[in-house]
Amino acid sequence: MDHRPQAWGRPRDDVYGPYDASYLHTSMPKTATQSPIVTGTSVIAIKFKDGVVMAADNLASYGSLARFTDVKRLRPFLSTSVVGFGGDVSDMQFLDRHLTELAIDEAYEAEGCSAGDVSSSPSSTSSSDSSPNKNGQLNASNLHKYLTKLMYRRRNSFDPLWNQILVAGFDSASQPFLASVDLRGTAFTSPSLATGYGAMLAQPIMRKYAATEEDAARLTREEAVKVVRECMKVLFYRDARSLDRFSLAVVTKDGVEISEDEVLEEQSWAFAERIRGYGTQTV
Amino acid sequence: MFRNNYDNDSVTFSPQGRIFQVEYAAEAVKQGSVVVGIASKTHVVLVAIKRNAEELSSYQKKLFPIDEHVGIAIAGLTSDARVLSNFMKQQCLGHRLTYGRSMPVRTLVDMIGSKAQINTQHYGKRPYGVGLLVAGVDDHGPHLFEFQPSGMTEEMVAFAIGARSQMARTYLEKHLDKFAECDREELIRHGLRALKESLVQDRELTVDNTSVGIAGAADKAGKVEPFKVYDGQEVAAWIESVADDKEAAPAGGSGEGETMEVDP
Amino acid sequence: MTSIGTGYDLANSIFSPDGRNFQVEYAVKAVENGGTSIGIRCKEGVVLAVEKIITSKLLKPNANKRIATVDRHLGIVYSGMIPDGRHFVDRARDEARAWRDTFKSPIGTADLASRMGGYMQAYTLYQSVRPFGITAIVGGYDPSVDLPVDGEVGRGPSCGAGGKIPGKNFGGPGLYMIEPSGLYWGYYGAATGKGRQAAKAELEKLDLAGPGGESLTLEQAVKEAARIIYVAHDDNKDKDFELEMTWISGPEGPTKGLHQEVPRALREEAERLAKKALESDDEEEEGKDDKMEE
Amino acid sequence: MAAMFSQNPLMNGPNYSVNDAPRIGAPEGAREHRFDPYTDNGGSTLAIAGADFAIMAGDTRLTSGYSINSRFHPKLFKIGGTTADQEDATIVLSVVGFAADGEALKERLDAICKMYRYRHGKPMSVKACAQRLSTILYGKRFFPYYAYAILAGLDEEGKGAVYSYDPVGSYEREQCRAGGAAASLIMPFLDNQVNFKNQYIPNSGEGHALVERERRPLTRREVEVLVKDAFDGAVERHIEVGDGLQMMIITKSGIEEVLLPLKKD
Repeated sequence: MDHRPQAWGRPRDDVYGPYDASYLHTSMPKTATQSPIVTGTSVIAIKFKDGVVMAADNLASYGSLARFTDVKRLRPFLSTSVVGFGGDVSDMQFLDRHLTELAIDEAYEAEGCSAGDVSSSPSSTSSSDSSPNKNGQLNASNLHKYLTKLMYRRRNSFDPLWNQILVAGFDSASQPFLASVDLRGTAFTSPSLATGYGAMLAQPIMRKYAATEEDAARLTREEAVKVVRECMKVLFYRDARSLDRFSLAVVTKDGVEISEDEVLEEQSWAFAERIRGYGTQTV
Repeated sequence: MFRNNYDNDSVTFSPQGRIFQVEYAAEAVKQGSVVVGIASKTHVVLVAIKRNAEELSSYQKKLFPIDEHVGIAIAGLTSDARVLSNFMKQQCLGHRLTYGRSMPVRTLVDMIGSKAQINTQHYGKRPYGVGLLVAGVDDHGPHLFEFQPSGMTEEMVAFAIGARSQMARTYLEKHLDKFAECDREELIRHGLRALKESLVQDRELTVDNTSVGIAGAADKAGKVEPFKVYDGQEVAAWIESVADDKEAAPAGGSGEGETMEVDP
Repeated sequence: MTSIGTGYDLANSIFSPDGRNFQVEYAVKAVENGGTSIGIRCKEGVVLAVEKIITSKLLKPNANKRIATVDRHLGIVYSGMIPDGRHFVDRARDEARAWRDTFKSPIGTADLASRMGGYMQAYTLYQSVRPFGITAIVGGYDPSVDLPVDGEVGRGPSCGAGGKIPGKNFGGPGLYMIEPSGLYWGYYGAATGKGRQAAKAELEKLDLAGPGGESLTLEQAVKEAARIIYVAHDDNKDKDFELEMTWISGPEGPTKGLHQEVPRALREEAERLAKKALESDDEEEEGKDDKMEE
Repeated sequence: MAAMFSQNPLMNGPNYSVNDAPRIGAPEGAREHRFDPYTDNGGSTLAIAGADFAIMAGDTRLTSGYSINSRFHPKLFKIGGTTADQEDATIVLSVVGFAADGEALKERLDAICKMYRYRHGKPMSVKACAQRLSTILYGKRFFPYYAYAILAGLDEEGKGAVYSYDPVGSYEREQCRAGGAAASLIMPFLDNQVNFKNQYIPNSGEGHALVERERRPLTRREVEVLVKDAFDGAVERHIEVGDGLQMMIITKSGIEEVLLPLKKD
């Protein structure tokens, strides 16, 4: 997948020849998203032995303008899963609201299904149940399936939601789950995943640590977080539409922890001095 | 022509706040042959008596699989049951396609409940003339629900509907405490014994007139026993195991009650 | 029922010469046959409770819930024809969702009561439908603080949304009861169903509108609710029943603004106290003020 | 302008399976599209019918452009079992092309097979399933599923059956078929090895007098080796093929699944 959301829905240059962007500037009445407007860049995620780590920076760009710098692109679902959004921010907000409603509907069903004998334990205030699947609610794998259908239906009606989405959590066998779906409804899973620029810059790094499911199952949480932080730094160095403030989510069986004010520490721009056109030129 | 002025349609309350058309529909359920359902901690079973219109005709089906984890037993108008059955099948299939999981049984039952309720509130519609026992397994384990023409749906430990089902219910109430711990085979035997209670004098359970359906909740390996209906020779051994066992009731000495009951 | 048989009660949405709509009145009769439901509104939140008559021993204990959640912060309990109640709840959930779709925030208790009152009323207008055979009690707690708009991505401006009058309270608990006619009022304590008379008498003793409501804590309200259901059941002693209770507190309270089932331990404690209060009541028989002691 | 930012070299592509000339010179209205609903996710599939078995195979790489999205994304699906885990299924479908369409196609066919079982109380035959699949594809003739499907099973006589399709539902029963990105690499190999094309007995004559080598049905073992060789060759020559080889062997005793590694480069 191309790193620029603007290129996602277009015919591939290598197949169809260069795309004539002047088609985008007609004065036709618009009925659907024909191009993303405010966009978020990469989302990256990697599995480890007890769950999944996901990260995305807090930037929403308007073309090349760093427009909004406090945008949270990782969203929890039912306190058992995390959804990360790349691409158009308004479509992300639509999906976020949609998922809120889905979670409410899910809670209706759970309340009807709560078997009488094990009625809500005393002092239980939030629904952070210990096992994410035994409560019969939608797990990450169910949610991903649902989002896939939603995205595919929208592409079928030529009204796509201009996003690439990562879903992290657990599957019905209580194993860590990580999968992706994009604006065409293409869905896939892998021990590590990245959208946008991350697919080119972060994915090779993450694959060094988790090339296979077995490798991922040996990673500790600390190692996984470290890899993800390292990738975020590389992305900030090389992706012009990125920010050094980001959100980091860790999903485990105990629930979802999202910290939305992470900062990239120990940046070193020494490498930039040797590259012409990168930063201030002294020559 | 009518019993009173208030039973012409399902949108008229009687002065006592009753809706006679719905109550009459519930009578249609009692016209159907008896079906019994029981749930344990691990399994849920449906057993039914099939009728044949005449000696040479085939037997009316009573148990229907809905999805791999759900099945129903019907009593009343079979054609109404088919409408509901098809609806449930579609819903289960759709849910599986959308979420990649089996539909929670209560959700499914609530859907037909809502569907049936509409028919009791609008002129020109009639209530469904069928009662169902819905048996299924989901993440919460095995479930048994009763569905009535009024749209009422309730989760039961065990239940029986259909003609002369009161006798079966009496049997079930008497053995209520044992069901939770029953294994698969014991549960089926309890079902068949309850069924026998409701038989007309000098009728017997035979391989021709008995159906058994069973589903099992996920075992330790996460494997679910899909709902399956057993007919004909497949049920022979079970019928045999409850044949004339008035004394040979399972451990717990439940046999003594049997002689107390008198068919009215 | 002097007018029975005059023919004006045989169809819906028909007025009799003296201006009554008999079918609606008969629907109320259906409500009066159902198990008792009550709602108590106190300063800290709302408690809903219902008496579920056990119609068969074969029912799975505690499995068939009667109090339903709408959105996350609202609860509905009803007496009368249960399938009608389910339909009513389904509609309420649709309304809550539609509200979110439009306003990107949760529906208020009063707004839901208004919309559902309208829905109920619509079923008295046409010959082709019958009124609902239920009376519903809607309880909720509207947030007193500004909530983020649904789908909001950032923190937004650091100053408040404005438009608020200093010193005035916003949000808080709400309790409404909607009748088959579509009529609804806000209540401090509401009761409907078979034991409503006894329940109302008990609710009035709590003086919820006066200082009683100010001093009643949510936990006390739960205990009172349990006791009132037990008192209301007293006339119907031959039948067993199950008590189901839910509560909604403010964001600082035990449910964090959500509608939830009362925790089992508290419910059992409340039931124990209720039974005790009932027993001592029977002994004395004088009918003294029987406020419960902690 | 877009080409300026493109990182892909401007050439006609490294023989992608969905290869189409740039639509320059098409009528004005035909170029109005802005959102291209299709993409090619690469990969290759292969099916061979034997005397009493059929083998379906596919690689497990999923690509978009030069990126590898996933190293394990199955292209083979069991169809029409009683349950969701397809334990008692007897038919295998493979799809290659646009993965989302392939997935949708598979789910639709499976739902239809399951409804058939529910209505008729018996599983669908391969022949019926094959015809139905064609109807599904043709039903979307004007917004096609961009998927090259192959269906495999055993026919009424117990012989291996392979049906291959184009994206709009044209289909035929064949002895063997390769589909997807490396179809053009694998198919000639199959012609030679499965159908014994261009195999002559040396020195048996001149020109048309050359005697063809005797054609005989291959054994299951031979076919398995053949499939592995075919994919090893394809991986070597095509960037969109690799990572893993998934094989399903359909016999009268059920469907056996084999996973083998392929080069990951």
